[in-house]
Amino acid sequence: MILSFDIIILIFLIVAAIISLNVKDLLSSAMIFGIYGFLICLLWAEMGAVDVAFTEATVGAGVSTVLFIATILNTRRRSSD
Amino acid sequence: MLEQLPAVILLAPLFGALLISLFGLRERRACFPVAFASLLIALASAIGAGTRAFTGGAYDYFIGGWEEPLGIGIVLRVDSLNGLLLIAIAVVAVLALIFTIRPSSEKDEGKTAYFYILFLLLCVGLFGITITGDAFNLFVLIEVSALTSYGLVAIGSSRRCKMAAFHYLLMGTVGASFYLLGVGYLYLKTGSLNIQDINTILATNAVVSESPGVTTAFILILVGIWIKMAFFPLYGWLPNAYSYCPSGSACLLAPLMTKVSVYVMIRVMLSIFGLEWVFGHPGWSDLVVWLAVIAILAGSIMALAQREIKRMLCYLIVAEIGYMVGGAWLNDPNLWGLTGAFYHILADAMMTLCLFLTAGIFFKYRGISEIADLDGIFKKMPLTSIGFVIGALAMIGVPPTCGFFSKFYLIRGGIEGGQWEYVAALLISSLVNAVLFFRIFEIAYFGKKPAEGHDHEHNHEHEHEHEAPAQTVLPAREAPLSALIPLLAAAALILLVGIFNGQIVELIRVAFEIPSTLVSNLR
Amino acid sequence: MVEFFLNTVKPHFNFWVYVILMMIGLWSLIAKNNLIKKMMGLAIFQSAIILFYVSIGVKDGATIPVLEHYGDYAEKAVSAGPDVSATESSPAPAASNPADAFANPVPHVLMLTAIVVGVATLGVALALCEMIFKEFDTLEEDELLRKIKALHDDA
Amino acid sequence: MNPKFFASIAVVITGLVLLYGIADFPTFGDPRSPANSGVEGGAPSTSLYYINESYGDTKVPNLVTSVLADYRGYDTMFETVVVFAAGIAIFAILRCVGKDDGAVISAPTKNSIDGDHNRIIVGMTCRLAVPVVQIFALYVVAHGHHSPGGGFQGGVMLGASFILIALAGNLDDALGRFSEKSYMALASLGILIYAGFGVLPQVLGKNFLDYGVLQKILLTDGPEMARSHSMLGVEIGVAITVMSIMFAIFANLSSRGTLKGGL
Repeated sequence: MILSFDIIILIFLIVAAIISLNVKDLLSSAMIFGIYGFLICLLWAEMGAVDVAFTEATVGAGVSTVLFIATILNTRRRSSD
Repeated sequence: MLEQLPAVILLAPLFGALLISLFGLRERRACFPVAFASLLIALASAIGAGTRAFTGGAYDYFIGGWEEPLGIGIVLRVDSLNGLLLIAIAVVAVLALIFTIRPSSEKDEGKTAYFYILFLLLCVGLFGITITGDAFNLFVLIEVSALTSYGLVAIGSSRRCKMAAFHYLLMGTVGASFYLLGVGYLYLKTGSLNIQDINTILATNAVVSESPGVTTAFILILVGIWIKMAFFPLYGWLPNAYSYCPSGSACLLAPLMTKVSVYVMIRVMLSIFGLEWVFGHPGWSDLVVWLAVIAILAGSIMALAQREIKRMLCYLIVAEIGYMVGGAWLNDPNLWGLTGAFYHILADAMMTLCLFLTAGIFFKYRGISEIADLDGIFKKMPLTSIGFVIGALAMIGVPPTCGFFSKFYLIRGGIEGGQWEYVAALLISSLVNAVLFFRIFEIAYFGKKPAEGHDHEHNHEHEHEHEAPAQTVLPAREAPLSALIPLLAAAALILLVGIFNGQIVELIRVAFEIPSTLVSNLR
Repeated sequence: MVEFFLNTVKPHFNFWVYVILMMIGLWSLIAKNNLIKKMMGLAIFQSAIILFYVSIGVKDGATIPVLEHYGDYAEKAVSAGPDVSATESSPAPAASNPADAFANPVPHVLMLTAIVVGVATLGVALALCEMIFKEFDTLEEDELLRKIKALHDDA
Repeated sequence: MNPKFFASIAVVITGLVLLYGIADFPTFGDPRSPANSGVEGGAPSTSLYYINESYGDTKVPNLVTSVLADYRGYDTMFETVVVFAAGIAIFAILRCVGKDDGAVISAPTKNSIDGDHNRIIVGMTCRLAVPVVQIFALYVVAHGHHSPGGGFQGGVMLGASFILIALAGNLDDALGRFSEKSYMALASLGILIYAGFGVLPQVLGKNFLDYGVLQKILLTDGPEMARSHSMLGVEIGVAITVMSIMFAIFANLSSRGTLKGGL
């Protein structure tokens, strides 16, 4: 664990979370959510939780983003907030 | 073979679900027998496992054989408390399953197999929650039961059940997450996940048990479970979820989901934190009992305002949750209150099953969903009405039904704890129940034919099951056997649980480690 | 300000960030209007819990919990028991217990399960979103409530 | 009442409660914290047992795998059941078998990700990538004993490779390789493998999931190797279920339950 690396990723994480929740275009929001998943995967790897990082990379950054996109394309892309 | 029973209880419905998903999609008629057989096996092994705990005391079943040191593996623990609950769950599940033999409409045919798979997996989850001795495993099983119940709520074809299921999902996930977070705080403070181990550490190590981290853990777990059980300020999801879902699902979900959550709360208070720790915090008991009082009153009043039968029953559930939470939290670990709360879990499971079965029969075979349409139903469906009357009397608390005895214990607990507001709320709620049900009896027996009855009676989201636009035209026809058997069995169980309350209470008291001399006083 | 950060926040920095992420997730879960945004809030909420758990298991200077990654630790631990002092190649600063060289595996195991549960919930929720869109042609909560209320008034 | 106002109050209260609990936490990264080495004056925590003893018990160097699949294998079985239940719940919600429902939906989606001009390049790249992804996924499943990875990660990657086919070409293409019938069968087969490894020791007179006794069947040197091999079998079961359900969820979500058209 490297503390400076830790702090940088955590700050980026908060920024990514806030942006992905505030973008009105849901498709971009889902993409930023994928970035969030990738950042959090980096964080797990940095904290020594490699198995969790692996799972997060496949699930958080991969499958759940795809599921979001599939739903958004089947429903509506714009959101009111 | 006998010592394998705790695992068999879970494995039987699990294998049943897997078999249905392998073959049931093609052979639809095979679904019900497989599900029924697996639940019967579960019931038999629940009775076996329970009997062993009733006679020989609590015992452990170590998954994977990992016994030493304590906590490295996962342990199933059966004592007389969860032995009783296991049997109750299995009985309710079997009865609710019989009710679902005939699918409610043509459109649902394609989903029969999915319905039975979800049904069985829900039973797996509930059995697992009841029997497990590991705090994290409890979370996983809560999620098993939660995900299946979302599916069971949303499987109906009514337009509103999807939205109800979505809200249920949001609330349920937040509740489970709070629980998980609380377990995390506990793990950070004690380094263990095994319920017994945590209890020992909290009881022996004062530094840990007095730290703010453990207090926070308790608050988080409690709030999480309250969301899952729809305790008063957090009950918003329940009425919609249970009243818009199909009747078959409602008969399983309404009697069991909330009751099992109450059991989890009692288990957390009793086995994880220990009653001394919980009641060592002055003021908590009063706060929770006041919340419970508000829950009882609010649930009763909102039940009075409902026109639909199912919604009325849902608000009654909210009130009943208030009974149980309040009873469990009565002052200075109040043994009468705790016993009454646990006895009420069993009693309420039977009463709710009975009433939801009647509501399901009225809806499924007569197309009735509103109270005002019930006029003259007693003459047309006498056997169904007997079941309904027994369920209603139990809800009001008339001896010798189980509802009377549970209220008796709870009120006695309230008097001993000196919390009169709880006693008053219980009595008021019984009165409200009496008003509610006698109003229905009046309509159903004497028949009331108001002119305004027909304007609002047909909710068109139920259109798929509305084959009977005018109830009076229908000939006097009793519900089929598949619906009558579970209903009358549930009614009989209400009476049996009531009549044999002394024995059951004795078993409950063993778990609370109370000398049985106290029990003899009450008879 | 700086002192507060160094004394209070820095030793628990991960925990503070987990609280912040959790608040962000919970807020958007309640306050956002769009159902898909709500689901994103829920996912962030759950990942905050995972962050909390993984932070429990971190040890300073420890490596990943794979024994092979660490020379012949496995054999040594088995033969000598937990009392042997840190091996020469250990990057851990003066670890008194050789087990300190490995991160705590238990939270990792628990969180693997929690991630799986999270994605399963997400799938069910998105399926419900699609059905709600099909029934009501919108995913905004206020519009949905209005339409449901209209449905009720019609009845 | 404004929901945002209500949300802010609820969130602030929750945050304060959480921060109150944090106040006396052990320092971040402290190896002496209760979770890492046990409560002061009490027994050492279970994590120390796993680090010190699990290699002797199971001969699996990756602690996460051994704890996941053996010591806490019961959890993992229900984790798989959660995935399965989610899949069934999604079919129950979305899957429409009737014909009338299909007609409304089969209208072409206007806002697909890209136009046709990219299809050839994307399609060819994915066609090349899919076998590599699948081989790597199998490696991840099989090598979970020695390196990060295991049944769940490998299963998701296998599922993702089919999702990649569906995304690059169309859903019918992917369903042609992995039909509804086969994913339903495989999903339950996976849990059946897992539960089978649990029930087999019961038949041999031991507790559920006690792999050690399987040495009689697996013909290994001792209970340790039997545990190690059984864990591999269990991981394969998890991978099969997760692969089928992940693909099935995508197939149902992207086609709104009709399994036709897709994105």
